Amino acid sequence: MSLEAQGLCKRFGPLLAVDHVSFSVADGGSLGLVGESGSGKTTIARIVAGLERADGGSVRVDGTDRGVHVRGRAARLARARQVQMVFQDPYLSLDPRLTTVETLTEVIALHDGGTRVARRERVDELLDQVGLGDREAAALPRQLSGGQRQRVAIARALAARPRLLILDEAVAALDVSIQAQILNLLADIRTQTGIGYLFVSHDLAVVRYVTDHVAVMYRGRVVERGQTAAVLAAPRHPYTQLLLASVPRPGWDPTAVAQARRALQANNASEEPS
Amino acid sequence: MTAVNTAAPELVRRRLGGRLRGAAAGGWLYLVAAGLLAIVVLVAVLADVVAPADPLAVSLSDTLAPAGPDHLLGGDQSGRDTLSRLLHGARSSLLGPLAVVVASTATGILLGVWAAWRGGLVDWLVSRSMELVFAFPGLLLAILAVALVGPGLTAPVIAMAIAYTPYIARLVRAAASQEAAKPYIAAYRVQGFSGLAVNARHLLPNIFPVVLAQTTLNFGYALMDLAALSYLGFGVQPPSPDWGTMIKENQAAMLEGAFLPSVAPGVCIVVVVVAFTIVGEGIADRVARREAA
Amino acid sequence: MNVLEVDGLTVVLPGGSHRPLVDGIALRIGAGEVVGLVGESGSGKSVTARSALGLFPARSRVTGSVRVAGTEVVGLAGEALRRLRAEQAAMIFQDPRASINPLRRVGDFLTEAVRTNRGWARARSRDRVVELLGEVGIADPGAAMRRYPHQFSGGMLQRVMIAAALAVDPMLLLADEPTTALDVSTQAEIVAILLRLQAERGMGMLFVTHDLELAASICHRIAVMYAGRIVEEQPADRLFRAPRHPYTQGLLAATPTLPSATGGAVQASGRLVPISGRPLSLTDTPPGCAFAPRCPRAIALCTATAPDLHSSGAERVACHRADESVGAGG
Amino acid sequence: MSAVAGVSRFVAGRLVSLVLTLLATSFLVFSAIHVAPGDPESFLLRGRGVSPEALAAVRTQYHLDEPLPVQYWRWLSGVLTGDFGRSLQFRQDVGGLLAARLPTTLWLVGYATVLIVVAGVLFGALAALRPGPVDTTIMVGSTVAAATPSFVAVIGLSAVFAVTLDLFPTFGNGEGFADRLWHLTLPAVALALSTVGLLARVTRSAMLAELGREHVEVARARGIPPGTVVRRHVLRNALGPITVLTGLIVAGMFVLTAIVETAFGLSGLGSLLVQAVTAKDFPVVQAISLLVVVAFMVINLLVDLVHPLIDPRMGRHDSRVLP
Repeated sequence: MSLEAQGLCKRFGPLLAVDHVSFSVADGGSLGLVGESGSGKTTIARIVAGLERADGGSVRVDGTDRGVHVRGRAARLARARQVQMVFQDPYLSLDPRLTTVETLTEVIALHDGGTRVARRERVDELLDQVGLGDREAAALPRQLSGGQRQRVAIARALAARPRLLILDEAVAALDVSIQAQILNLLADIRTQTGIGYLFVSHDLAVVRYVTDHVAVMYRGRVVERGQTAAVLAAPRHPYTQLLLASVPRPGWDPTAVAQARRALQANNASEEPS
Repeated sequence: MTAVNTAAPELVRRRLGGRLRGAAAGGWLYLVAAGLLAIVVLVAVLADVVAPADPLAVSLSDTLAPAGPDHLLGGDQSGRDTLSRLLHGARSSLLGPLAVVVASTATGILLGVWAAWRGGLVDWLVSRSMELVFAFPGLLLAILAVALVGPGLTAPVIAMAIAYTPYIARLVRAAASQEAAKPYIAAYRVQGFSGLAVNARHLLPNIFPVVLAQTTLNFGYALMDLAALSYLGFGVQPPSPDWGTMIKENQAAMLEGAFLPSVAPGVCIVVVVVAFTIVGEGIADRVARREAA
Repeated sequence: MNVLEVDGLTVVLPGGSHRPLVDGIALRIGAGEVVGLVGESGSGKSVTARSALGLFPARSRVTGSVRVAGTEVVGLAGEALRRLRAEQAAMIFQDPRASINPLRRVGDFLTEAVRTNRGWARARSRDRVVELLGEVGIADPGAAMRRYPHQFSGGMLQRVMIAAALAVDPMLLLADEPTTALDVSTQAEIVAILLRLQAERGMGMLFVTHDLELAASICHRIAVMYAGRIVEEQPADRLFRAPRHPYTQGLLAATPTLPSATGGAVQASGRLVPISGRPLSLTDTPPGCAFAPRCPRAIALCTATAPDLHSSGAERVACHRADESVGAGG
Repeated sequence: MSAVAGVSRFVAGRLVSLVLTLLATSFLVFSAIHVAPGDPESFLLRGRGVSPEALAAVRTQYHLDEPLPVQYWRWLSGVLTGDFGRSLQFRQDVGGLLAARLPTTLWLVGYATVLIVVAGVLFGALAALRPGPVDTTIMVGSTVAAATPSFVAVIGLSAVFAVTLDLFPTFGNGEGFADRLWHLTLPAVALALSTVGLLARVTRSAMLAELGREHVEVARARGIPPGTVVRRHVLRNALGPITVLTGLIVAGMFVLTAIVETAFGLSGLGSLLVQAVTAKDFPVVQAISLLVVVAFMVINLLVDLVHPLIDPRMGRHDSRVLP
């Protein structure tokens, strides 16, 4: 299966947050959607997930339009099995009253039904897949660390057996040592299950480790796209170049970056006086 | 918006310190208040058994009798036993507010969640009608009801249930919108759960403690308002015992130096309302602590 | 002369069941020097930075010594502490939006310190602040001063914070994750401004961050913290090239990098090397090295006794096995 | 500038919604007679001789022969010109009755408001700034005060200050400024007591919330003197919730005067309302209800208009939370 987004538009008041954005994710592929705050990347993620309605354009999964309003349980579940989502903040993305097992069981009961034993087996399978043990299985979210919560959130998303997983800044709130664990986990899951990723991030270095293709967003538009390695090695659009130059490293010259940013902004301001 | 990783440590510390103090001080106070309320409820239920005398038995020889072995809290204007009247009076004094908070909380939750979840026109309609009701203070609406229907508890209770609804509905709407914006609710929607299921199983249980805290506080307010109505002669009608009515009946006796018949029901009202305040704030504190954790 | 000298700083919370927030910190910053303090959340880096202003957690027990330009901060209170904060050291915080009173004009915030602490007249403090706003790159400072914080972007507010910090001509500037809440290209601008002003004024700067690469690219020296202790300190380029402590090595290997970077932390498969396990919580109090449970090179000694911070030349390392192999671990 | 446009749009919006709410509430108050059991005429004339003249008078006063919207419109235009109809009990103009009673009630509410704001904010601020015994004492006191309804306060206050100590009168309005003040002191305290407690608690928690904010810590870190921090950042920022609550309290007090005025034998609007309800004098009940609702809405409008002066981020949130 594949995801096709065509000419997506979304306006919030006077702000055109998403401006004719198109992209596709191949079956089992992984697309990085990169940009800074306000670039429209999270809005796109929410549109694809069905949490937000686009003002224009379409999102198709294997040819079926996700923009159509669905009624009824079967249609809802079918949509849920197309796309699932993992959110940025591990502290707010789990119901605080439910243990890990309860959280997962509820989703499995909805999608698989099955006997208690079968559900429990599936829970164990998922816990195993994301690397959580018995202690974490019985714990409430507040008893878990940020990294563990994010593993629970990933397991919950996988419970519906989706074909595509949207990861919205899914590692941004984690400490570096934990972030690496989750990034590796995500790579493993993709290898094992053949699931596709739409990986939304502000961090080019992180995107490099989980995506094959990347689309760079700036002010609601995609300004550059291509294979991740190629874009990172030889960025063509000045904004992509700025983004890459902004990442600190030894020998880094913040003054030059600041100048480049001002130049880009001045350039943009002269193009569209708003 | 959440800060990326480090909260200011001094702030964390203050919260932690507050929690420890809260557990020590709020803990036992909360238990005492809850215990007291349980006793009051028990007394109200068992008033026939525990009351030493008939609350309606008039005895002119005991008029304004001082406290003593015959009448532990003395006699009132008509020589009725003050203690027995207090114990029986707990019934109407608690039942009225109970009806008010149950009805207003149920309606408020329904309207608030509905407005927050649906947004748009529904939200606008609910918010505007709540604003309309909000302009009528509870006591005024109750007095209006009495003016239309005549004295008694029923009309004021209905009127006050209506008047209290906006407070709950606003609170629920705000809490539910805030909760609905959290990613875990979005996650359940993406999972394919119906709106009803998400609300009933996840959103409501998570905001319920906040509502419960407000409801408990409202019980105290409703008790004061209904007692005030009885005091004005619009609520519970004499000779039925009620704390508000008792104060009205025996106010004149104060000028003769007989404080007990009117002061005792006053003390009962204050103590019960204080207990409701402590329990309500105890619940609110627990919520705050859970959020901070 | 050192603008900051920290020795044996230990901060313990009341209650007793916790390990110290920071434990035996020693740190020096000379005039004109930029020192990085790197660590993950809960490592104690913010507590250390705040100690220079006497901002200790309420009711905590503080031992050791913190001297700012020769003035001892531990035990300092009242007017003397206020003067130190008003004249010697200034701080920039992570979230500028939370740091500025949202109900008052930006101009009030900027001039408040010089007006209340130095008794400057309105016109004089205004002139000073206008000049500073120009230095941090805010166009039309006069108009900016009349606006409210919510009318600025995060990057602009952080510039306002910097201008406010510099208004009192501090000798020591404490920057606590000043760019964490900002976009990456904005981060470059803020860092550029900070470094330029720091160099022009010869201030000492403590730069607190969780980003080792950022610290490595702008600091002279870096101290790495883990679970309330400094585990390693080296000149920035050396730390980046030849980390001595397994935690620093692990941190570098776990950090995603761009292809142009020469870090060499990426293996052929394009995978990161994470540090296993998770950071200590405040209630964990292991007897030995705090990093031992996650350390690939831990031996029995590591879980039994905590290593001291040994210095040799410009570097300091707290690891029992630091001398056995230099460079990449394992 | 857009800020000015924003403010005027905000004010205009508030005014429009005030007018709409006024229309709706006055309609509710007017049409109440149709909700009451029985037909409006007999409801209005309960317990009085149903002479043809009385019946006719009531029908004219309420325009009962016409369709409801027209009835309402005629009644409303009367009210707008000060014609509230005739009292069935006193057989005189309701407008005149109200005018005679209004000063006492305004005095009482004004007096109590001063007490509430001064004592409530003072105690609340003290509790927030002095943790320990001071805080605990004030918290206990304000909890008990907040739980004391005005009629219970009347009992307590009369017992102590009037009967036992004989310091204050328990009856009458008083003549002239000083005498009035003296006569109204106990009623005003009784009216204020419970809300002083409430305001003290809200002031305390609003200030504690501000004390915990990062910008307050930053101000301290910049060496700003403690007194200045409290004044400019803590108290200043806590004013929002304090103002909102004060508005609600003052607006709600007009009904509470019914209790206090009755208890102390003051002839104000509140005691008139009680008399009118008892005497089934509905035109008076209607007029006073309308006045109370209007007072409530006007005071809340004032608070809404003042709020942007306190918080420049106005319109971003509506922070009325307390009953």
